[in-house]
Amino acid sequence: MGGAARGMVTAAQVLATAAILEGKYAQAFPEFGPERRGAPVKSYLRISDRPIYIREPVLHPDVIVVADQSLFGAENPLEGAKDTSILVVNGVYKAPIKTYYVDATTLAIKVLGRPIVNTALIGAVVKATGVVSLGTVAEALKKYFTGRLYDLNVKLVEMAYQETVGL
Amino acid sequence: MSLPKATELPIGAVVTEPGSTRRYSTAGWRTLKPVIHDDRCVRCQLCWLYCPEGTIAEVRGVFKVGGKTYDVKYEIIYDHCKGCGICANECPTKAIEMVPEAP
Amino acid sequence: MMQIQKTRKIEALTSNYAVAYAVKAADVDVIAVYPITPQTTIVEKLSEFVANGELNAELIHVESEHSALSAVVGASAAGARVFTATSSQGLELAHEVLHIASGMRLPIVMAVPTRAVSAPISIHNDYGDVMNARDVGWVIYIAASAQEVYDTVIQAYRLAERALLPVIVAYDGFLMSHTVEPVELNDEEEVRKFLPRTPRPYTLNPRRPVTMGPLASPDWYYEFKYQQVLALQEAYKIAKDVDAEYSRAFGRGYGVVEAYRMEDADYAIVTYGGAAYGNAKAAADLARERGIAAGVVRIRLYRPFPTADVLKAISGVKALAVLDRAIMFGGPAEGPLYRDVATAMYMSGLDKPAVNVIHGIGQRTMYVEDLYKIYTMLREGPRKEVVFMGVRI
Amino acid sequence: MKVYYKTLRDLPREELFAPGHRMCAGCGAAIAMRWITKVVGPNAVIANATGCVEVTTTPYPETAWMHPYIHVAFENSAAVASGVEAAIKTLRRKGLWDAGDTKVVVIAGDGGTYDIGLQSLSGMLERRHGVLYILYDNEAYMNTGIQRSGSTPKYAWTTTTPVGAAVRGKIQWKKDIMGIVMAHRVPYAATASISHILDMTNKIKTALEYTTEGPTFLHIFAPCVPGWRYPENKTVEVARLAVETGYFPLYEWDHGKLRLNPPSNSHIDKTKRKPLKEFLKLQGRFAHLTEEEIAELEKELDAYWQYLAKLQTL
Repeated sequence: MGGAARGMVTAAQVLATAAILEGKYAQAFPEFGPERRGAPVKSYLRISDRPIYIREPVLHPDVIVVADQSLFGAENPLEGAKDTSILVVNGVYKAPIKTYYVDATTLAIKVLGRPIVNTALIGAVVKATGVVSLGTVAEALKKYFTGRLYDLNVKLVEMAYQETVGL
Repeated sequence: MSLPKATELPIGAVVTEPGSTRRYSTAGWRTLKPVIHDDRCVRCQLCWLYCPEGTIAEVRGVFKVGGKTYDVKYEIIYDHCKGCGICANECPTKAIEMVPEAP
Repeated sequence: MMQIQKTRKIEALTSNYAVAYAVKAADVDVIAVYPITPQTTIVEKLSEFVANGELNAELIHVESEHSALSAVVGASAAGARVFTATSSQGLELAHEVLHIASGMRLPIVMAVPTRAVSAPISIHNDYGDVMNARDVGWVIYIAASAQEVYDTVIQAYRLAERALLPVIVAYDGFLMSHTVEPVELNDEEEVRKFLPRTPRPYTLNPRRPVTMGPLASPDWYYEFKYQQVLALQEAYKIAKDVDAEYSRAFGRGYGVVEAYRMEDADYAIVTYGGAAYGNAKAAADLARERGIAAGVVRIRLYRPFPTADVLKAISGVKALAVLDRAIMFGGPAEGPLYRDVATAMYMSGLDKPAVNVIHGIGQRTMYVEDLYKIYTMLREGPRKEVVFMGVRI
Repeated sequence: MKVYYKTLRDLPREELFAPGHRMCAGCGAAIAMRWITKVVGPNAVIANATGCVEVTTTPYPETAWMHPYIHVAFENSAAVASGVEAAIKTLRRKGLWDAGDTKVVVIAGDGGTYDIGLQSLSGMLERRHGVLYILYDNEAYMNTGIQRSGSTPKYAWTTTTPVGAAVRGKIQWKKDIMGIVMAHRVPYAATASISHILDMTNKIKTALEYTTEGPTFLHIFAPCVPGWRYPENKTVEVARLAVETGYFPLYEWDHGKLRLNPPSNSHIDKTKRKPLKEFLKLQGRFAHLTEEEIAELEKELDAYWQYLAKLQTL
């Protein structure tokens, strides 16, 4: 979950693409509205070894990614969380479930010069779950970025991966 | 009259014969019909030019009329003349006369 | 086995992008589109293909959907292979030209990621748009996955050009149009072999001039409408052939009706589209875990209506529910598919309890649990009146 | 314009528009169709909007057209032509078009152009399709039985602008369609009248040739016998008076330059124009006009001529 401009839709799509590149089945879809840049947006991702036909929102996620701390006030990103769910969060937040932290905003500003945190969070999810490899994420990013921007985003994913800490 | 069946018609209502309205005579639309008095015709072409039906034919040949020789003559194709009278109205020498259709 | 895997080209695509890839593979000549959510990303992708020189086509950025369909009517009449796409209000605006395209028997292919119709305005998904176009003489497919969308667009060209009918390929707006899924892409050369350029009987060509779109008097009009009736009937057979041929060429086929766990099912949900089908399958799984012999029937070819296949699919059940994602106001039942199924049953003398359930209107979430309840309802004895599920009443 | 036809003798002889069509006796539009088809020549596709010409020329199973011809609907002939043009362009590029340099021509009435078809016309002009769009203007919806359109002149009687005690005919001015078209920066746009055939045919040919640069537009004045209420033999006379009184100026917009054509080129000087009344008095649709109303129309016409004079200096 994150602000629309923070690219959470793309983040889920990149992860889905990476999973598909690894021969898995995946499904990434945003919850849509006519909202403009910055409004909160939910994005869902399913990855499986078997074909996915269910098209329900993910009600009980295994992994919850929160791109923006402020969402804990306005929304409840942990709604539907199971005891076994993992939280991946930008910054520091104390949650009752296993949580991985990364300062995605600082990293994004450092690498991209702008606080676009989505690719950093991809790195964090890879660290937290190992659901896909960093190599296929780099491959998947080719479908979404080109040239210098691609290089920077690969770098950002790797840095975030290194800096993500689980507690 | 027996018309073709659905399966016998070209699909999509396509009309396959170009210019086929030619088969339909509009002669019956007339109440007056134009008659060209060739001796008064100066070959200005205006009747041919303005006919909405294209029913004034240019006939090529050698035509001697009242001491003059022309290479063209104008004739009305009555099958399609609707009798509007534009030709007579536009004729500068009043060479076209609108006369009642024979009853 | 390894070899097959090597040659497979699997991409992560939304259904909208899957459409664009299929259109590119089909070597389409003229595309006319106008932006509307959720269709827009199709034309964005196609614009990219044209800009990169990957697709040798004229892309007409028209000023309305009415003109989009009009332009492809003109282009198709001139003999080009054409494509357009729209949703919701756009399909409504183009509605007049839908009748003309089918009346003129033009093999147009149009993608429709479906969307609810105003008012109030909604950009979200239901089938209120395409259901208004269900009886205008177009072939209508409703696909249920991005893969199927891709395959169906290619099949649609073959069907359109063989039956000389326009074809809509519909699928869930957003729930599919913007959902990334794996899609296996065909070799484009193979697609072009599958879609050879066959001369059409009549096109706008000065060497063989014809008049298209004439005035037909009461002596003639009816015959052309009856021709369309026959053409749609014929399209039922052609659609099956095309699917079989496609399956032989590319290894994927769907049939005109898809059945899930129907072999021994007592209760069935009959529906269409990705979300309804996917979630109904999950609900059937759940119902079977809980002791109900549940199955799902999905209508893939919606027009012409695959009556025989639907009746066959439901022949063994004790009761069925028709799950509709559109409201057609004021009829004896509000669900359009229900009316079709009920008519088909009545005409063939098949008398089974059948209930119309309406859900997912304006993308109201259809939870698997909701759809599971349909099975328990069927087991308890279906109601006669239409069930509006998921609405606050 | 370029002069392709110096005298009437140079005009194309072959008839490419068959008789037997069901247009009214004395129809002005029929004269226009004859000359459009002749000048355009056989290698062209015609896209026709719904209207008088369409219904009277294509009574299934017959057609008056010798060209490949398509009618789709009322408001979309420009969009249809856009598609035809794009199709020919792509098919030629792919080696799939066997008819050579085929032109695309739209024929639409004033309803299909000024009103319901304005949007698709604007779209076609803006996208710069190589299409010649020909408007035949009979100043009302004649096909449906004489209802007012955006082209109907002020005070004219139609069935929807009847002459009553409170309201006397149409209360609005005629729309300036040429101004709208010129604002799209088309390479060429011109007015023409069925009374001035050499001017009209040279403009059709010029506009057709300029389609290699983009869209071109012709506004052809085509009187209507039943709609304007005059005797059917007076069609050309009425059209000629429209030009000679300055009611319908002949001019062309050629790559951003406005040029008045003879005889209209002398008409900025009001005294060179015949009194407007001579045009009005032939027609039943203006029979109710008072002297004051005619004076008002004349005043407005003067203002229009001053506008044209200014445009000419640009």
